[in-house]
Amino acid sequence: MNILSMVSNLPGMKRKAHASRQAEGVLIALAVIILFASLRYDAFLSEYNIMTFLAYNSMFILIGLGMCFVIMTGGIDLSVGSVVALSSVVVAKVSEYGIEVALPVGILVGVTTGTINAFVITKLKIVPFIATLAMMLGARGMALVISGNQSVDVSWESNFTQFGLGKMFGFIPWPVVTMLVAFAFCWLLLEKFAFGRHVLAIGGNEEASKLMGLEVNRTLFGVYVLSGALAGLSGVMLASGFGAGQPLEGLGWELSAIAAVVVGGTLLTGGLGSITSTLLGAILLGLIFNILNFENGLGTISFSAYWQSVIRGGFLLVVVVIQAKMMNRKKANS
Amino acid sequence: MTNVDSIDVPNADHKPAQRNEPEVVLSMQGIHKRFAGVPALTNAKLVLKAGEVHAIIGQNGAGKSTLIKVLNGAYKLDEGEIHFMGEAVSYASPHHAQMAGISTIFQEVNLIAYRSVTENICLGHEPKRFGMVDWRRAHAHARETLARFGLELDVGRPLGSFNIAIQQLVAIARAVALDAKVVIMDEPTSSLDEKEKAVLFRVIKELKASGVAILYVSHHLDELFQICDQITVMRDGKTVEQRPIGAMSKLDMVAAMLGKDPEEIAKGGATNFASTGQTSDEVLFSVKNLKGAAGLNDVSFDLYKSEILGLAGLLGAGRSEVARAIFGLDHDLKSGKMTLSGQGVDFNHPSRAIAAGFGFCSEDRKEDGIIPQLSVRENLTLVLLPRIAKYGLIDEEKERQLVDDFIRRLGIKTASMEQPISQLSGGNQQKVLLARWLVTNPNVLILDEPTRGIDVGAKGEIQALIRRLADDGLTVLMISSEFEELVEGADRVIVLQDGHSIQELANEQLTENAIMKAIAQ
Amino acid sequence: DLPTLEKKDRYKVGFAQTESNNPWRIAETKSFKDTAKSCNWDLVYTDAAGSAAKQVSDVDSMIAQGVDVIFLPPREERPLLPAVLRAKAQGVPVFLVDRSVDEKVAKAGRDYVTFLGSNFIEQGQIAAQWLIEKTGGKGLILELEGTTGSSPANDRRKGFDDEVAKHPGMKILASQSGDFARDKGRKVTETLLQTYPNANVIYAHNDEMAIGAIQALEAAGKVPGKDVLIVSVDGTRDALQAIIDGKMGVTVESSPFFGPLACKTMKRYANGEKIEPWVRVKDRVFTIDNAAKYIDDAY
Amino acid sequence: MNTSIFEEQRKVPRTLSARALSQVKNNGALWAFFLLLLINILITPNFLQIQTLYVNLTQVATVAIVAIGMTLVIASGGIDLSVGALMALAGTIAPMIFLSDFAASSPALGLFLAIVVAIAVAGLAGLFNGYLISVYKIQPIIATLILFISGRGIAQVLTNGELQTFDNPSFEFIGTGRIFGVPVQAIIAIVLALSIAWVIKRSIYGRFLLAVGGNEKAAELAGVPAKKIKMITYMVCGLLAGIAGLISTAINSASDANQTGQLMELDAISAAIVGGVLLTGGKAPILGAVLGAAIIQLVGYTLLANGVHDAVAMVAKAVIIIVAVYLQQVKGAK
Ligand SMILES: Nc1ncnc2c1ncn2[C@@H]1O[C@H](COP(=O)(O)OP(=O)(O)OP(=O)(O)O)[C@@H](O)[C@H]1O
Ligand SMILES: Nc1ncnc2c1ncn2[C@@H]1O[C@H](COP(=O)(O)OP(=O)(O)OP(=O)(O)O)[C@@H](O)[C@H]1O
Ligand SMILES: [Mg+2]
Ligand SMILES: [Mg+2]
Repeated sequence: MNILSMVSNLPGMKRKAHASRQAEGVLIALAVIILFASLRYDAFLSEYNIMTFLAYNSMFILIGLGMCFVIMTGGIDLSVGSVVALSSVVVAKVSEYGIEVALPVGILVGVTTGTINAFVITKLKIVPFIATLAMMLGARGMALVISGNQSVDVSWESNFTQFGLGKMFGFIPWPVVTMLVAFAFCWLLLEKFAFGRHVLAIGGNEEASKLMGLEVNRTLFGVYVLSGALAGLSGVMLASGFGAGQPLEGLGWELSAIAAVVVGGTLLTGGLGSITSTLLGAILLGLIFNILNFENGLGTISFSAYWQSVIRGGFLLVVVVIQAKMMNRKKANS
Repeated sequence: MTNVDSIDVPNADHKPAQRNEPEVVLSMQGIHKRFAGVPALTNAKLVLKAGEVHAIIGQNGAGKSTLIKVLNGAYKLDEGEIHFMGEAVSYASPHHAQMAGISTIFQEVNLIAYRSVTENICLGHEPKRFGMVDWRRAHAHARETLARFGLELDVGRPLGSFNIAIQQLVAIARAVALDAKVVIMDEPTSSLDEKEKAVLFRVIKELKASGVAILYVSHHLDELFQICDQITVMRDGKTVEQRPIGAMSKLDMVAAMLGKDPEEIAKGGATNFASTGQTSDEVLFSVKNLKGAAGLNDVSFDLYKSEILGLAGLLGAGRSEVARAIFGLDHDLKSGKMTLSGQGVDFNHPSRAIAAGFGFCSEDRKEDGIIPQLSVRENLTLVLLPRIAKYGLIDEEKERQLVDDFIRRLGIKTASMEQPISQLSGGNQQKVLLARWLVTNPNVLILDEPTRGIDVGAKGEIQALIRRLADDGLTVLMISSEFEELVEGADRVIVLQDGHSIQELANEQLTENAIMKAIAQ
Repeated sequence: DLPTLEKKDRYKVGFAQTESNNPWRIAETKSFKDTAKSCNWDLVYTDAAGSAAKQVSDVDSMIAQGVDVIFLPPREERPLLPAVLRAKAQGVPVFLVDRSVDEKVAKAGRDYVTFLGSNFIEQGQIAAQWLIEKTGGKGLILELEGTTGSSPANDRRKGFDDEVAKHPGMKILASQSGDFARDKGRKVTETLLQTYPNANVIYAHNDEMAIGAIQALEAAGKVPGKDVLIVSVDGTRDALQAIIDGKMGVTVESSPFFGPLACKTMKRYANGEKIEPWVRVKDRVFTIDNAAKYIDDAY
Repeated sequence: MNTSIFEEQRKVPRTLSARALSQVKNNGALWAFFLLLLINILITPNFLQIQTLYVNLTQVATVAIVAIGMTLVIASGGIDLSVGALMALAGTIAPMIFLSDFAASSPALGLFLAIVVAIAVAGLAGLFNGYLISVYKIQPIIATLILFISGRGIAQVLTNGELQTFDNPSFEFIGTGRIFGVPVQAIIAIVLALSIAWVIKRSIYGRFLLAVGGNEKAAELAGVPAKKIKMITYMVCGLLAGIAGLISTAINSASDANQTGQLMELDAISAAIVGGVLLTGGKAPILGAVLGAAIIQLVGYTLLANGVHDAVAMVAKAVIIIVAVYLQQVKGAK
């Protein structure tokens, strides 16, 4: 029987090793950049900068986490940016009832759009790209209609804005706490629950998963609803942390989220992915903005907004090319 | 000869209870299924009893896979009734069928390569603790299941890192482990070699002994005699006959599949695949000490003009690797030399190899073969295109003519040449892919498992065609896991083991036994 | 209880621009950069690329960098409040530029020093008043709105519409968004002209859209300025040229040159002066009478 | 032995006209288009005027041209987010050349160079996309995201973000000229559509493109130079975006690096999708893309002309995308 047990290595098949290798890559890149920045800019590692940076980026990390699940199934969710805006508008309208009401309402908004996405994808059999592209337009339109084309007042009397602006133990901003909880939840979901396994199985081979008897549609439903819910939560943060429901906010956020997931080493083709590296990817991409701001503050060179976008694109280029090279070298080595 | 219409369709009420008659677990009757108006199944019937191994045979496109998919809910049936354990059933998906106790191993290996062996085995019914997956129990379960097949694997590794035979066995193990009443196997042996087949058959017998009914689809008629009890023959979407295996000879089976008289077939004789000894002694192509990154350690052989050279070996012996290396597919050759008509060559892209007169029909038709959205015509002429084009424009008239011609010559069963290839049955897809290369009229044709999944009739035709082409000057390098095919068809055989070419067999030495012996060394 | 500003030779000044995708914003940024030299500033410049949330984060990074004072053109009235409040809490005085924040929550003199800027509503009113005078209170109007939801679009619309509503002879036939952009302004005008061929006034929320409208009119074979009167806001060079060419009637200035005013106001504040809550910018009105005179200073 | 099946084959319409007819019958998009026309005739004032046609033609031309390129890219199994940025790039470069001192001395050559160089730069940028995608195997959505972010930035850096206005009647001709009363840009779009559709249908390139999009591994094994095909495809997409950028600049007598081609990627993708392209690759309905662009244009026109506000228009567009794609799938399945 030893022939049967003979194990052959298919090049390019050790995808799991890849994913962790890429996570290492992100971690190294992150370490290098943080080191560079902390040496170059005085206040970079100040508590103020770290906390405000994390609080602001929590919104992106949340939708990145949702996007990671969607992408692991081989899908995509282009609607998250608009859903954030829609949720923030709706939540602002109910903010006077306090965060106890607003929080579930915001999540519910996301769950609703996610359910519609999932319905269109699984029942009408329209591919995720198109289904969520339509939702991207639809949710944005709804946000504008509901808000009457204006940003919506929130109540400053209720405890609503505490959620976005307050701090736990007067130290960690609530958005950061929320983000960490969501991160832990997503991590558990992926690593410890059958749901996560099913997500990866579907992304690895949807047809096979179906034939193996997985309830593919139910899992897909879960994934799009989760992505929507996290976008909804992100919308609550937006409304409460910035004091307004903003129908025009969130433009292009879906692309940042996708980039974060990919930079974190998750394949857009699905089947593989890591929650931790998505978090790191989102932080890495967010840091670029922070560093550009600090660089401009040094006064030596002042980047115009245009140079900033050139640099951001260039940075993304460098990251993905290095990743591609690592992947190819790895392939050659095995 | 029993006509299918007279089969006693079980009906609990008026069926005389015979003592040693095993109970009927499953019956299908009056099954109709159409695809875009074209019938795939017409009034098909099937009766399956507990503890029996029931074979379904038929030509490519006869409707075997469709019947199975209708049964387990992968397709919705148009008309007909299915009774399982005496109850009328209709499953919405394979999942529901599986829950009810009907478990399926599909024709194409359909597992998830990126995920671990354990996940593949436990997917959908993971052992849980506090709602979370209990990995310890899951791994243990996976190991236990595989142990039945004599497999000891690192169950935490991605399934894709194991070869296709192991993947196939894992798929089977998964299906078997589900405590099913009925296990359906659609061509389970198509990527197994002799040893692994033996393991599978042992497991099938165990299952049978424990009262499980097995539905078994295969083109390897010889296998059936080893394990089957009942045979249902399908032709053009109909179940034309059902008989116990003892009441049928191989000839009867072929006759029933083709819808011809056995005597007529016996008279027509077998197809002519046998060597005519017409090979020249001119070395057309030679490979010396080929070494590559994966699975290729030291391979040398000469290929004479106009011969059929077989490559034998077990799964993972590196046969496909040789083919891929020659064709310029993996750019990881470490050392070695290839010469074509005395000149050194090293193709770095298939297009170079094609330009030099090579053709390569790969073993994995789903991954490397068909282009699912394109029509039969477009698939068939893909390689040929540059040659029927002027200034980059395709001569459509000529294209249609050629396609029409090849559809007839290979008997490809398709509604029209414009039908998407994905809608053809597995065997007919394979024929189109063969035609894709044959139409280019190559000097050297590398065939990796050319008759996998092809029915006996077509297999004979294809083998005869290969021989005819070889006689006309085509040089063929043929990889096959069927030693019989190699012994019958090849002029010489090179035996590979562990990426080394270990022996050459020709003439009298070339027997199935000799190949086995060489491999066993 | 506002943070105070000590007197120094050189200040580290933050300017958190909202976006840089139109001539107006570009001119405003340039004005601050020029002023940085003349007024002895180390300028920390950020660009929020049109996102209010990012603008807040930009302000945060300025606070972290320890700027002395922040000039903030808030992208929107409400979402920038937290930035203003945080700056105050961290002891950095904030001057709002060109747009304000919600009065109900943050107040000039308490949470931020002052607001330097024009009044968008007033700009709409002035445009309407000029039009009413010119036409004697009659006209069929097409309105090209700015980016849906942005405060200049909302205010310029409100100022104009309210004024016009007082005259029964005037009617707004259609009002659609042209996104403050020339191309979109042209497209929308083309379409609206087809449906409302009888329109004889176009009110655009900025000059870029007005120029687009002129192109659409010409393509449709109408004579801008004659068949259709064009009224707009901003005072760009192209618009002044169009006025000189007789294609456009009026453009109400909305000056982007805040730099010098910012320098002056900041010095006053450092000197301990009490600053009025709204440092108004006097907007001029450009018509055929004065366009030629000012065109060389226009951006 | 399969004679009955060969008879079936004859039922497939052989003549071109018969095939065209059956296509009309089965084309959901075409039905949608006619329905829209009907609605407009009924409710939109002055719809049945030649000027209405011209207005729509001028407005749809650029989207149609870009949608053709997008269709090719999608057929290859990819996507191109950078088209809008490339429009801006080309639109910025052309005036820089014909407004230069050199062009002042020889205007004809200057204009020629302006057009050729601008389009070539866009083509090169497309080639860059193709290179990242085929050689480094970077996922298209990420590879083109790089130029999506920085392509416009480069154009803005070149002009310092400022508008370049010009008065150059020969250049403006491609935007505002008429031939026999028909707007030039519409003629350009139609000529491009017909010739590219013909190339796709008749040429090896076309067949190879579909093969690569359908199953890249298989195509490669069949000797198809997949990398080259992809690079050509992205380059063509870039070239087409460049042409659209010039047209858009010419109409406005000004190049605006900030605004030209803004959100074009969404319009082009929507048009291609409504036109029937499959996101899984392997199908390239060029004329469908033009039809798709026409439908989206007509929807916009209808809503605008009838005073429906932007926000509602977004929701309407979302619904139309879903309905159009759904109808096509239903028709396709039968
Ligand atoms: N999804 C589909 N769409 C259209 N036609 C189909 C589809 N699946 C199968 N068919 C057609 O139904 C017929 C039966 O196919 P099926 O796969 O059941 O054959 P089979 O007996 O399993 O053949 P093989 O031995 O080659 O696997 C064939 O003519 C095939 O072309
Ligand atoms: N698709 C593939 N890509 C890369 N390497 C492969 C691939 N398939 C197999 N290999 C490697 O090549 C070696 C030879 O395995 P392979 O399965 O190709 O043998 P084979 O003799 O061709 O058997 P068969 O063709 O019957 O599957 C294996 O050890 C495996 O690691
Ligand atoms: Mg089959
Ligand atoms: Mg092989």
